[in-house]
Amino acid sequence: MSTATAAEGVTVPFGARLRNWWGSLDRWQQWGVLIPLVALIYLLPVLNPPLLTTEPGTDFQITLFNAARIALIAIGLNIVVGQAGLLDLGYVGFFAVGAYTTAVLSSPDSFLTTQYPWLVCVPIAMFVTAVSGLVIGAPTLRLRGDYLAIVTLGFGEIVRLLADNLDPLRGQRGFADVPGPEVTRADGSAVFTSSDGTPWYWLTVTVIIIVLMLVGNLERSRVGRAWVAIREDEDAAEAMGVPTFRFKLWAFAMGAAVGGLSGSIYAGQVGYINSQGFDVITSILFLAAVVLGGSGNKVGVILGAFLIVYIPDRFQVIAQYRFLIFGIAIMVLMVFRPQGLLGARQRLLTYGRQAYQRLIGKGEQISSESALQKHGNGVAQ
Amino acid sequence: MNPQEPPTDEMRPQDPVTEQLGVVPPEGGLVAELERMSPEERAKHEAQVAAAAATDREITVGVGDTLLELRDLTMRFGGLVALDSVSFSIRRGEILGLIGPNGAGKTTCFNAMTGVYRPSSGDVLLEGQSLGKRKRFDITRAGIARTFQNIRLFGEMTALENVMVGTDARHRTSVPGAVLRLPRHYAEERAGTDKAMALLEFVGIADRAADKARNLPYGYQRRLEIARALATEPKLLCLDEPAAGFNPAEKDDLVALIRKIREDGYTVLVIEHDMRVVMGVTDRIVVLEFGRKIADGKPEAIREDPAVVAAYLGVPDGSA
Amino acid sequence: MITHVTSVLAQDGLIDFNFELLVDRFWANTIDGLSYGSIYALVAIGYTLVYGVLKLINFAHSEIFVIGIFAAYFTFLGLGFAPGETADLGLAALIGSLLLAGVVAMVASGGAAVLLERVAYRPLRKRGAPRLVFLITAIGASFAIQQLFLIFLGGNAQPSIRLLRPTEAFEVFGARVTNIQIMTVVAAIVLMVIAETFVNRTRLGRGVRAVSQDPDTATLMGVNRERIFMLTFLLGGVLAGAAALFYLMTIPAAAIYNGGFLLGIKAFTAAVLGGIGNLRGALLGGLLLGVVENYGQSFFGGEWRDVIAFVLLIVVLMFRPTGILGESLERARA
Amino acid sequence: ACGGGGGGGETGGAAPTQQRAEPTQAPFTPPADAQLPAGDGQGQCSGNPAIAYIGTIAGANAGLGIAIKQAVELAVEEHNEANPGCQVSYKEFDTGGSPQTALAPTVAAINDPSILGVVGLPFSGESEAVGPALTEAGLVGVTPSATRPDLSQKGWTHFFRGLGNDSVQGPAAARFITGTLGAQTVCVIRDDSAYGQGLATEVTNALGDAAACDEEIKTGQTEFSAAIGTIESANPDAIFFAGYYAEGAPFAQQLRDAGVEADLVVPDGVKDPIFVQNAGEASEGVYMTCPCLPGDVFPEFTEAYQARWNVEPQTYSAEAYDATTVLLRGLDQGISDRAGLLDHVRNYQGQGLTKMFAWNEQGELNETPVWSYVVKDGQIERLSPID
Amino acid sequence: MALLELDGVAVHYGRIQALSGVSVTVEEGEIVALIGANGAGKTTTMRAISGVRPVSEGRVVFDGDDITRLRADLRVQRGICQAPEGRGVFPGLTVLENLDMGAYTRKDRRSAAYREDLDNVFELFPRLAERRNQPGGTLSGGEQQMVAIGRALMARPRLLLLDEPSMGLAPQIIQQIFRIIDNINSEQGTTVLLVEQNASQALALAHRAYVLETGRVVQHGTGRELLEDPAVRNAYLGVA
Ligand SMILES: Nc1ncnc2c1ncn2[C@@H]1O[C@H](COP(=O)(O)OP(=O)(O)OP(=O)(O)O)[C@@H](O)[C@H]1O
Ligand SMILES: Nc1ncnc2c1ncn2[C@@H]1O[C@H](COP(=O)(O)OP(=O)(O)OP(=O)(O)O)[C@@H](O)[C@H]1O
Ligand SMILES: CC(C)C[C@H](N)C(=O)O
Ligand SMILES: [Mg+2]
Ligand SMILES: [Mg+2]
Repeated sequence: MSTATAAEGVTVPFGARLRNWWGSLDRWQQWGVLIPLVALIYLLPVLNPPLLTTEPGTDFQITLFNAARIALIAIGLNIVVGQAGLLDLGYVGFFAVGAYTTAVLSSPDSFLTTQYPWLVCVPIAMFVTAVSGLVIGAPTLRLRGDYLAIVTLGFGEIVRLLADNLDPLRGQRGFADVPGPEVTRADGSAVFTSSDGTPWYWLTVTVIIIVLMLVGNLERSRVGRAWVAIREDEDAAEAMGVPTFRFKLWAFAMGAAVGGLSGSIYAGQVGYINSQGFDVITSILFLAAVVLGGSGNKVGVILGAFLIVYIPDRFQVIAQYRFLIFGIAIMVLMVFRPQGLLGARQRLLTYGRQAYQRLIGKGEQISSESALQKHGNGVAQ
Repeated sequence: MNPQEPPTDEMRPQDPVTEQLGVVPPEGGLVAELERMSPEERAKHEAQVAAAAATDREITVGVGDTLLELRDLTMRFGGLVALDSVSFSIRRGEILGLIGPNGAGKTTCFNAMTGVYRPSSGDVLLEGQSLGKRKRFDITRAGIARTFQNIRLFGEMTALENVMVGTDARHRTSVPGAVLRLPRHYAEERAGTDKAMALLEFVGIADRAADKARNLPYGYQRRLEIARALATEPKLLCLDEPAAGFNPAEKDDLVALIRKIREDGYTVLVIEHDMRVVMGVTDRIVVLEFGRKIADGKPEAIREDPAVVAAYLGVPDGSA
Repeated sequence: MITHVTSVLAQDGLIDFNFELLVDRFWANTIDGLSYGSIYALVAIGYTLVYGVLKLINFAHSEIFVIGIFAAYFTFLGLGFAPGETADLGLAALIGSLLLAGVVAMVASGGAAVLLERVAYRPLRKRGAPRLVFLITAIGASFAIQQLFLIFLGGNAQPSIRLLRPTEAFEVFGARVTNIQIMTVVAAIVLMVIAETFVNRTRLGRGVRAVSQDPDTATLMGVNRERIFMLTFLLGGVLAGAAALFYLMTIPAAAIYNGGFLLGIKAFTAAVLGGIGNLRGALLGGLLLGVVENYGQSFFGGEWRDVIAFVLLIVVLMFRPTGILGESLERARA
Repeated sequence: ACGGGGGGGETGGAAPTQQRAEPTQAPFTPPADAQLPAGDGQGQCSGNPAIAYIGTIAGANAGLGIAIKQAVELAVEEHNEANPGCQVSYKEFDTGGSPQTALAPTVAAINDPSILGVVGLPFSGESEAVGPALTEAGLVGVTPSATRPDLSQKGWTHFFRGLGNDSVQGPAAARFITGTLGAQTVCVIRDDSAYGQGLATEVTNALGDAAACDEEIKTGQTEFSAAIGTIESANPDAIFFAGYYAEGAPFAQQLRDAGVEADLVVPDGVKDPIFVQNAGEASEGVYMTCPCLPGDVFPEFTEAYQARWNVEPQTYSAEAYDATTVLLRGLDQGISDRAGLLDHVRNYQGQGLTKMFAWNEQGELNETPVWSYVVKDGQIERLSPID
Repeated sequence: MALLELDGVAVHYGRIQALSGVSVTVEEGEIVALIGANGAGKTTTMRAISGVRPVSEGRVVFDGDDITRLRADLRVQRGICQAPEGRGVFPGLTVLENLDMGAYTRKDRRSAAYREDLDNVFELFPRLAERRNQPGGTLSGGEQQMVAIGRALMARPRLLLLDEPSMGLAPQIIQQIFRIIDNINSEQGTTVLLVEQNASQALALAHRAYVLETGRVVQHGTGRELLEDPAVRNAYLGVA
């Protein structure tokens, strides 16, 4: 299905170029880039850069927070879709479970008589969501491809409809006054309020960094390999001794837990949730973040999430056209970058690099990738 | 290893994959690189490779006792009987050929053995244990590995990673271990990479270790499948037409490779239509026709067996 | 007087059963379900066709359907019928107007589908985009089309125009069957048969099937892949246009910018239920979904309608992982 | 056997209309002294104050939001034209209509110091989500439409409701149904919105024993055969539909098509010309309740709106127009900070087009009449206040 | 004039150059064989001819017309038909429907000639006749190969491209396949371009042959010449 490209005319994919460049840096150079970059990311809400800002239409800090929470979701969904290749159209269900668990545990509107602090709710919410991932996954994961997609879509809708229909979950009346972390400033005012996005953004970015590291560990392991194998050819994977069902369940549960975490953070930030806003469209937008950024590429999906939130918010000022712009932007982006903003191969190549290195008997080091990259570059020059 | 040099890197002036890797292969390819090494380096490297390729599993019993047994295996698809109570057994350390006309049921036999199909009746026993109820991945772990007639690689993964998936069958790190990077993860990861690389070298395609499997030529893909299957450390290696798509010279290499595999202590079951390969490599041959076993014996005997000649060989093989 | 009586989920009474109502309304529900399900089915065929050939869940198909609704609506308007009223027409005029509106809707939907294929999907194909990308592009297209309607025609449904009032044609076990319902069901079946005949009995149809299974090899057989894709979208669009007409007749206030969304999801569910890629499956899935939804609503209450639809889907797929009529083709041979 | 004929003979379900007098129109004169945005043309404001609409523009139920937004914009324009000495800017913020997305634009409005007052938010759910933020910022918000009762019970100091809430409308509707219409059995159909749910509960409670059956539908649903089936089986004298016109219109139409003749009573969310258009003949004779004085009898407003936007004013356009007027009056007096405008609204007293505006402690209007209406010859006609 | 002419053809996969400057001529009525090791570019050459893989340099001329940029399906209409590597059997179509797909571009699908061709295929492969209503996807590997060849024959092409037709077939059938190729060439006058690993047989059958190595033509000559060439024997015939 692909067309030929003459050798000379080939453009090196942007992602690959970026990667090459990154690979060509020394370890300390990499840190030298990474630290200011992370610092810049943290500083964004304070800098509120003139061209980038979404104001006056929308509060930039809150937009950033929303982008961050969607990024967290995209990272979770990327495990399921990008890594294991399980098309999940109902991922919003996990987000909802996380948010609702938090709300039920902490909101005064809840049928529970005790209200727990937010920090206690978060791990519980993650756990409950992971379990819900197992509950949904166990019966459905033997379905293949798009049958799984529509079933997950169905489950996502069922979660929303249960929230809508079941009395204790309060439908559109919702749960108000979901608290955030109880941190106060010197003057006694709360740090985490719903109208100030900055602390929430910082919190979420920190969570993202931690999750990225953990998920990255997974991807660079037997587990990640098994996921990709399942994505590529489930039967062959099974024949090679991969317990496909178990690993698919793990993918579902891990993905769900991350989604639940995001839901929990979200509930704390807005302080009010009801059964609206957990619909199919939202779910598909999550997926759009993943695909737009580059399914399978963690950094890519973060970028994708940012766009999904940012584009409509940026055009708040012409509200009537913003979703039109958004829709067209998606189409255009996909045509020009069909592999997503960043391609997906980054992780897998590290193995090749390591092994290749060792094979030709030079790099003895396996634990540190950057050492190998550095070395590899040495060969290239 | 090959009178004719395998395609070298010269034909691939720019390989995007290796380029993305940040590792442009040494000029002249791996082979040249090996040649450039000093004798000591070379010896060290080869020792590494050999150590890594050697199977960890000790062979407890000597050659000769039954490893796998098919008992009255029957497989029906609707009205079609693809296997009709087929029984035979494979002894440890032997290379058994499974031949027969197209559609005789050879691949079906593999599929029934490896759990792809549930046999309609009959049983498969590995070391006396029934495989009937076991899951497919479990059968692999129990010690049967296979290749596929229609190549089934993980196309987007590199050749090396494909093999590593095989080595993972013997690894036990699961999600918690991987998330927390426990020591076992490191140990397994390292051992797996080494072993996989060694296997690629063993089957002769190490120079394309970092290429996507999808982009490899057909013959390389076949070899990669063998390496991947070997990586699971099987007691029994099942090859479904491994020589398909090879030219005679390459087939000779394959024969040598299969022999080497056996020398390393594996038992091999091979489906093959090429009589030179079959006669050159097998210790014993089972012949199927219309789902029934029609002969079972030494290659020389099979070659002469009138039933086999009529059903399968036709005019004495003229290709050699 | 009937009230919800039994309660499940213990004392909470979270969900009420109403068995009496289920029995009472059995035939009426069946008939209403069949006719509404026929609309699901017609839309589902579009999903199934496109899916079968491109393995693409064409989320924008619901907008193609909406385009058909608006096309039919504006045809009515153009023919001089007044909003808010039921026209009083002779039989000939009635049939003529409906035919015209149907043709316009089918042309509009079919054309839009082909256009969509051209501008949104073909460039992706040319660039060898992965499957998921098509899905996301479909979403983008769906957003864009919806917003265009919203911007140009506003957020409210167009005033309803009726050419025909539903009147009882006959009775089945005490449940009435209306003229519109009969037309809808008959049309769905006829169109399904035509589509099925086309795909299974004609040369082009065989091309469609070949492309759906292996586009590259199909090309080697001399099949013009691009034309097949276009044809598939056209056919799906045309059927959506037909569905649009009957939908508009059933629900005269259906001409609204986001009016396709819910129906689209249901129709897609129906397609999967029946076995996606299978035309007869789409019809069966649509009808079944329509009917079961109705039974379920009587039994559990209206708010459970969508839950019932999805639970039905999940249950069916548990037992038949490729849908009711889905190819139970053994998985690709090892 | 369904519909008209069915049911048999207990409560005389066949002819409920005979048990009551046909509700009639009470005389009504539109308030002559209504405050209009233009005011007296003598407004003098200090600085460049702005009024914001915060609510849905492009999101779900955008239609409802736009009807409000357009009225606000119209009011500001009329005001600016008439008052050279006081030019007020209009700003808008799209919340997408859902509590999930409402916060960011609201905070953006809060962060814009020129904005002194807000008209919004239209929906109860989003109002709930942003209430604390607005109160914290001291930014006054007059909602022209959010009717969920407990919004005024949250201790928010910024919140003012420009119409009666559902705990007023609900019982009034029930009284209308059982009293004026004389119905003895009533089916209550609700949608799943916070509004529909709350209102239906109020109505059902007030109906007491008369509530014969209930059924829930979903926002966005268009086919109601099952709900109508429940009604047919219950064969009530009247039906109350708690929801919006988007579902109300097809519901009414399908109800009549199925041959159900019982009285249909609908609330403010349905009281809109669109309902009449979309339900067609089925809207004839439908009764409506609304916690608003008849807003559709102001030809000048209707004309101006039509001229400006090319559409008729819709559900809460007039309320939004009034709410904007309240804020504008404050600015005309030269108020230049949020605290001042908040104070102005709190102490405001004035006749609007739709009603008298004067708020109590909670931000509820003191005078919250609920009126009944009926659709007659394709027009929504006022009947009388429900007492 | 040659029926098919490749003139300095280069093909790339992304940035991997799989063919460079390949020139091959096939005269009307000839059988020409391509041989070479794995990865030499044989399949790629076939794809370039049938048009599923675009050519980045050079020309493909068929019957005097430059078809370098012609769409693949239009090439089929001109009479180029390929039995691809990996068989490409439509898994969900029955054997009969698969064969019928081969005749997709034929105008005479209701005619006696068509029926005759079908009967011919079934005669050649009685196995397929038995399985005519079995879905292609459930056939054995060899049966699929038969379908692929039979399907190509159904097209009655002017130029038949066969990519490793003997792959996966039992020895008996292989003999048959070579006979069939000979037959359709001599009786129907079909020109054949053949990729075969079974080099000795292919060379014995072919009028002329080309040897590909790493994307280049390194040798060509008549079948006999190559068969006797020591280097070729050494590299491809496995006669050490
Ligand atoms: N899933 C299935 N459904 C129906 N028939 C099947 C199925 N799988 C295999 N068969 C039939 O069973 C028979 C045996 O097939 P099998 O693949 O085992 O043959 P084989 O001996 O491997 O042949 P080959 O040498 O051609 O690969 C064939 O005739 C095939 O058509
Ligand atoms: N899809 C692809 N992407 C990238 N490279 C490819 C692709 N297909 C083939 N190649 C490369 O092109 C070269 C030629 O491959 P080709 O398949 O033409 O060889 P072949 O001669 O047919 O080999 P075999 O005998 O194994 O079939 C090989 O180096 C191969 O790796
Ligand atoms: C616009 C309105 C009809 C809103 C409704 N009254 C609510 O409270 O949400
Ligand atoms: Mg086989
Ligand atoms: Mg090849």
